[in-house]
Amino acid sequence: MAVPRLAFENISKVFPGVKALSDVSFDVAPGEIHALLGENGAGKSTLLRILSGVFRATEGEIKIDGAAHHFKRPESARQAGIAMIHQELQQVPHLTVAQNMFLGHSLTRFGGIVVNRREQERRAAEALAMIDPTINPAAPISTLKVAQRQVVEIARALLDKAKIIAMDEPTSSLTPSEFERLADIIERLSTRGVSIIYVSHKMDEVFRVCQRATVMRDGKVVGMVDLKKTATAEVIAMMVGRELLAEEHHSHATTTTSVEARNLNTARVRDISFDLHKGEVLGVAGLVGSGRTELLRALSGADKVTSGTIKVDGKLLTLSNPRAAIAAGIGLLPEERKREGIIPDRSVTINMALPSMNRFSKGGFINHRKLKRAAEDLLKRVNLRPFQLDRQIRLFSGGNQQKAIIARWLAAGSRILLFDEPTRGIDVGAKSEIYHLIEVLAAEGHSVIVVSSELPEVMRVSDRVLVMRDGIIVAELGRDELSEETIVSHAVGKADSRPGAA
Amino acid sequence: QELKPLNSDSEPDRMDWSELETKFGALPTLPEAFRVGGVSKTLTNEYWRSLGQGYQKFADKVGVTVAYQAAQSEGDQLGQLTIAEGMVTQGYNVLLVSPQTDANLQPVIEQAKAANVPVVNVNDAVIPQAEHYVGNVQRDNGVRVAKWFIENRPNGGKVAIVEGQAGVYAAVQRTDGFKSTIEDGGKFTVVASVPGNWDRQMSYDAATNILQQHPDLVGFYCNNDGMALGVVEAVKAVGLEDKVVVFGTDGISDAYKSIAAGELTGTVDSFPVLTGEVAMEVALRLVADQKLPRVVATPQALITKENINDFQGEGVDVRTVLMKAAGK
Amino acid sequence: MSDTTQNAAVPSSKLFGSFSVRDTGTLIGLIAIVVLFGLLAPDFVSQRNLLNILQQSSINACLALGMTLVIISGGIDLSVGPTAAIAAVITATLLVAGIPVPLAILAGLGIGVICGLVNGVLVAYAGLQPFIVTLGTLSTYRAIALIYTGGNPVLGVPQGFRSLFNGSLLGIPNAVIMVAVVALLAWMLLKKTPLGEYLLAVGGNEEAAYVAGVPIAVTKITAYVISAVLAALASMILIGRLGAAEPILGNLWELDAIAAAAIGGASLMGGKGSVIGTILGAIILGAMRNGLTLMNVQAFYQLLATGLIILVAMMIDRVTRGRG
Amino acid sequence: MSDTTQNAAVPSSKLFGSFSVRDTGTLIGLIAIVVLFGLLAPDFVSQRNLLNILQQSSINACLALGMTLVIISGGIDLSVGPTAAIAAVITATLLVAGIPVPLAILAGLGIGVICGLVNGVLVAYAGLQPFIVTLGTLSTYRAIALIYTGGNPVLGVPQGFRSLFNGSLLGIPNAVIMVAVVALLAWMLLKKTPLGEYLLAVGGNEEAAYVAGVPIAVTKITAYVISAVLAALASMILIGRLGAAEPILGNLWELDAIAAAAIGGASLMGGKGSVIGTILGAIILGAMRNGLTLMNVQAFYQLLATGLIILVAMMIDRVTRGRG
Ligand SMILES: Nc1ncnc2c1ncn2[C@@H]1O[C@H](COP(=O)(O)OP(=O)(O)OP(=O)(O)O)[C@@H](O)[C@H]1O
Ligand SMILES: Nc1ncnc2c1ncn2[C@@H]1O[C@H](COP(=O)(O)OP(=O)(O)OP(=O)(O)O)[C@@H](O)[C@H]1O
Ligand SMILES: [Mg+2]
Ligand SMILES: [Mg+2]
Repeated sequence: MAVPRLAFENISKVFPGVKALSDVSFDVAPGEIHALLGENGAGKSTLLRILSGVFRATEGEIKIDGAAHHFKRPESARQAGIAMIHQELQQVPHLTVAQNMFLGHSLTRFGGIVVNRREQERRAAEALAMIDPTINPAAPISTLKVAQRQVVEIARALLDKAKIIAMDEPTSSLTPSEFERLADIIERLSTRGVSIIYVSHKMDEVFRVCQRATVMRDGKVVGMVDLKKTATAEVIAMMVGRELLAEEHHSHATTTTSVEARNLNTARVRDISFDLHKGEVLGVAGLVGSGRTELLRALSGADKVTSGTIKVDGKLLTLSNPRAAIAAGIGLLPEERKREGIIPDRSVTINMALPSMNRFSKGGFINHRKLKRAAEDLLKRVNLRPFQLDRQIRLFSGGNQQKAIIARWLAAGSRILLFDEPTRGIDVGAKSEIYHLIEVLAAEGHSVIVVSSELPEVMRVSDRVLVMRDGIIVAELGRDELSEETIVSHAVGKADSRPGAA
Repeated sequence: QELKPLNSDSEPDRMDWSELETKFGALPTLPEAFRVGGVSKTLTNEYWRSLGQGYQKFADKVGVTVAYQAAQSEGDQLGQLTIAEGMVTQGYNVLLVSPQTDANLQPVIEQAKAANVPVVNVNDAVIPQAEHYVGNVQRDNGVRVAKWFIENRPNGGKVAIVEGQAGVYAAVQRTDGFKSTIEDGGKFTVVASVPGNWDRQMSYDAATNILQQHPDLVGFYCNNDGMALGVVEAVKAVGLEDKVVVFGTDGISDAYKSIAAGELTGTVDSFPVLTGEVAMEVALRLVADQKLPRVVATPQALITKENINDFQGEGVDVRTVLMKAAGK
Repeated sequence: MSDTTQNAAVPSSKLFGSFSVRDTGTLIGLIAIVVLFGLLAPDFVSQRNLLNILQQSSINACLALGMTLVIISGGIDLSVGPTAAIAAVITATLLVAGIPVPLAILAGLGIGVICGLVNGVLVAYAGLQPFIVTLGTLSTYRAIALIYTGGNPVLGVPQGFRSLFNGSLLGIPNAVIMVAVVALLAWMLLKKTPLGEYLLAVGGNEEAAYVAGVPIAVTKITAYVISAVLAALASMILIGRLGAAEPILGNLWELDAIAAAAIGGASLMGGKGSVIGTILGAIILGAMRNGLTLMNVQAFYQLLATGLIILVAMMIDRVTRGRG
Repeated sequence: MSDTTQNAAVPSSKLFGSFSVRDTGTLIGLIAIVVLFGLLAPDFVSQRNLLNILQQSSINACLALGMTLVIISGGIDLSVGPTAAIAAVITATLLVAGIPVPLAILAGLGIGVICGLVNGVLVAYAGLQPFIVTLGTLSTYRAIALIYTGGNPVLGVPQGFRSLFNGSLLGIPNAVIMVAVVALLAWMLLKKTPLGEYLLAVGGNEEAAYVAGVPIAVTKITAYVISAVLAALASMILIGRLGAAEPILGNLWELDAIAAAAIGGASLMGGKGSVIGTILGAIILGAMRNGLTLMNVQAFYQLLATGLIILVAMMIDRVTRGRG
């Protein structure tokens, strides 16, 4: 084989108390689209962050076109032709989209003194147009939705004309149509000789765009496969170290109504009415920006409801804040984990117990023993890894942070669970665990609403699906009516929408 | 002609307050609708409030209006400048200013000169360009206390100083006056001279530390009364009130009470009310175009338990007492 | 990348297991200062002087504990000095008027509650920035204290009150004992109660705390109220010591309190802070002042030393903790 | 909560298109104050007095501009006053020694650069908290100024220098013109240059900035250096006015500067701040002082009014901006 574009040679990375990577070696050819797979916490992001100069490797080196590099700063990696899409959004709230995209290497006029905003915005618009032409490059990034912000991150990586692009879960917030556009771009880049490392927990995407895959487990490379010649199940087995059983959907829905929403309006959703039954899993599908998140936020008390009523178990609720909703047995797993989900410097245990401190206290004091027992129990149930209950949550991989937040609502004894993109950034193994968990929770009598941009996921878990468009519910589909085509056609407004019942 | 930078303690062109009437006669009649502006350092210290009372007292006597304003806190240099500039702008006829620092009211002197408004610098920071100064001799505060020690503690011993804000003229002069006088005879040693920042709590803590290190100390000199009262408490707390004397400066009413109660040994009163009256008189004479010396020295006296009744109580008129003391 | 790579202390649930790496850093800073002054001023390490240092640090420590809670919640309280002043002059007036000591103390602490409530409500409900709110109340409260007293100190605080706050028990000054008790309570609050977790959560990530149902407003308000009540308590220790309450009392207390909390590891970005660290921080500052006085360092050089020692203490601490 | 739901103004690339909703809030606050005082004190709105207000606000505005940049970068600079003091006494000494005016000015600004560098390096490289670093240098720099001068003012600043900083051009005080120029430069820096973006980025999301290749340390250091240089410039305006330089000059300047920046919309959490807002904030504070003096309000009530006006200004602003 010719000189690889990129070679990792015996990379190890030790964090205080954790060996995140040991002896990782593999290489990527020019123009290759190489998948990097592994469970949550396997070390994928750590490896890519070493590649992009954010971390320094404890041992080993990176070779680009045969030349060894030790990047000390992100800037040096960038200059060596590496662009990276980070797993977590790396954006500055008070700058515009274009300013964020060009941050650190602005286009300037007058000898580098003045930022050429117009040129930046023009080029940003060009890059954005490839995926989502509706994003205004002059808008402050804080006014964008998560999905749009992720598009911005992708577009930023495309600006640089890099020879290696590392994509760490670039589509975690995106819908399939946006993924399709990204896939086209990736293929075009590949034909131009750009090498791409693609990290994703969405197996269909991986098989759709990638040629080879390196599979990691616990910081080590466990194998390299040719995806054109390997079955999905086989790859997954390599990742998780066991066979995953394809589970059937089981419905536990009863006819007892637990949530009754009538004519809800908020700043962003209109005239929402639906019933949720005990033991039911209600899916909510729709395009990005269709108002799904806002629906959940309204139900969880996080957003103000301007009119309409919510009844839980027949009782009328006034949800002035999340606290009231929590007291009524409603728990929200928020969409943007880092911003709305975790208290970064506190332990997983505390993050789990935060809404239910009262349950773990006696006489005004926290009963740490009881708390520890509950944490052991619940965090085991969600299969937290590493299983270190006193560790700060920010040190866990994204997927494991998500599990801790799910455990939070189990700890709070919530009966109505609102999951906004529950498996975003979660590995296949954990994903099937979460699906299983959702089913178990439903069987136990919880009512669950699952918002997801992944149609297979919606179809896998839901007993019934609501489709939203532009802030209103445009369709309600029973389990027997579910197919990707139907959902998508309602979501984009091609189907004969607005059936009488909603 | 350029004025020499003023040193209020040593300026030769000076007179004593008691000679005002004898040298310049009775107060001349004043123009109509006449406004006097007083700019104080701060009203958070009784000394400066008393000074204002003095202004008011004299003004009431002769029937002129005074506005007495102060910066919002001690150390608010620009705030005070704003106030003084405002008074020039508003057309006050004469200003009595007690600057925060030696320099912060300098522009007022210039503006006032341009507007033909006389400015009297009243105690304790000294504007170098000031044409008129009314106040006591800061150094003398320290000197008087030192003399008390020399007279009353013939065996000498260890003494300590609690200083005001670092770098402030009055603090420097008072400390220096005390230190140089007391060390002159060679019997006394100043074992500590520490910053008290005009602050009771800080002085209390400093005194505690000093006493613990030098339990055989014979006395403290403090740059103002507030600090001295803090030191008194520190002395009491370690039970040394019979051995260690404490002196303050300013003569605020609490100091009098404390002296009467036998706690504070003494204070150098600089008679703020009287100083205010004198300053007002000087200002008015200036408006009436009298040519006064550059410095008019105001009285001060060491108040102790022995003489406190001469200065305080029913029917005591401090003015008369001091006039008598000045030999008039 | 400041924080993300830094070694975080693993919280432990054992009592005083919470003496973290960070606190050790502060302790080493304190030891360094004690050793230095011990060498330079022999009296410094006498038992009597060490008690002195504790007593002199007690007021700042008391304030700094409240400040730590506020800082942890993501705020700051610049108004502690004036709050203390109002509480002091009112308590003293009541005492002088012959009101029984316990009632007067309650009234003083009640003033603290009110001042703290005002700060807290403006921060939590009006959504104003803590720095600017308490900068505003810094002036307002001071003005109230001055207007109330006409600028005069209130003298003649009765002996009963004074001996309560200024006496000693088995040779240990009451003030030190009180502050130790307050510190223990603050430590328990932070480590053992839901409110402690709420404070850390609100300061650590307010939005996430909100979504998780933490009562944001109540938590913040409580922090300001505690800070103000501790300021009131500190003022009582002071008037017990001085025998008089001045309306200008407590000038610049906020800076000392913040310095103690910061030296002790509180992050002004919120979400981080340690009771033990703060106490050590207050003692570091107290020891420094005491040592410089004992050495009879001239005022200008004391100021110089104060500044340098704060910087050096922070650097020692930074180095001991190690960083990526 | 707090910030994310707020309606952010869409910055525009037109010149002064950046007069945001937030700045409008501050402007309304200023207008309210001017109207109020205009009614209460007729002299207040005279042209002469309005110029006076500008001149009196110029020093604080100069400092507050630097402070705004530091605050945007996520820091704070408490040491501006002492920095100004060192620059003032050294410039004055040089002038008195007969050094030509431009050289002396350069030297003074150079002192600013050094002071700022020390702050910046301690924050950016030693990784210490800005509050505590500048609290330490606050004492240290003040001590240096005092020691250098022995506590005495430096008198006799020559007329050439004084008329430069204290003169006026077409009736407008030079100081006002200078600060206007500085404001324009600061505005351009923030809105038009990469450094401006870096400041916002470092303060807004340091990790994102790092990952994007923003030179974090250089950015922070630059902010502190600018702040210190502007403090030095402010001190020159002052000694131009006073004709003398004192080592205790600049006492409490930091609080006024922070207040101006905060009233103008800077967030002490970093990442947010406005040059226009800061200037308006400084004028609000100046107008308030001036108005209260014109009305001959007694000092204690002035203090009360200062506090209340700061709070009310912030609330007016909060309401005008509206919030969820
Ligand atoms: N800054 C850090 N300090 C300490 N440990 C860390 C740090 N960053 C990551 N780790 C640990 O390193 C390991 C690998 O994490 P990494 O984020 O690389 O996983 P990942 O494969 O990207 O997982 P995911 O699919 O969930 O994103 C995990 O155990 C994680 O807890
Ligand atoms: N801060 C905001 N300012 C302006 N418009 C907003 C804002 N937040 C949301 N919107 C708009 O409200 C609508 C609903 O957004 P919502 O987040 O509920 O969609 P979603 O279906 O959950 O999409 P996503 O997949 O991004 O979560 C969209 O049109 C979105 O653009
Ligand atoms: Mg990852
Ligand atoms: Mg959503």
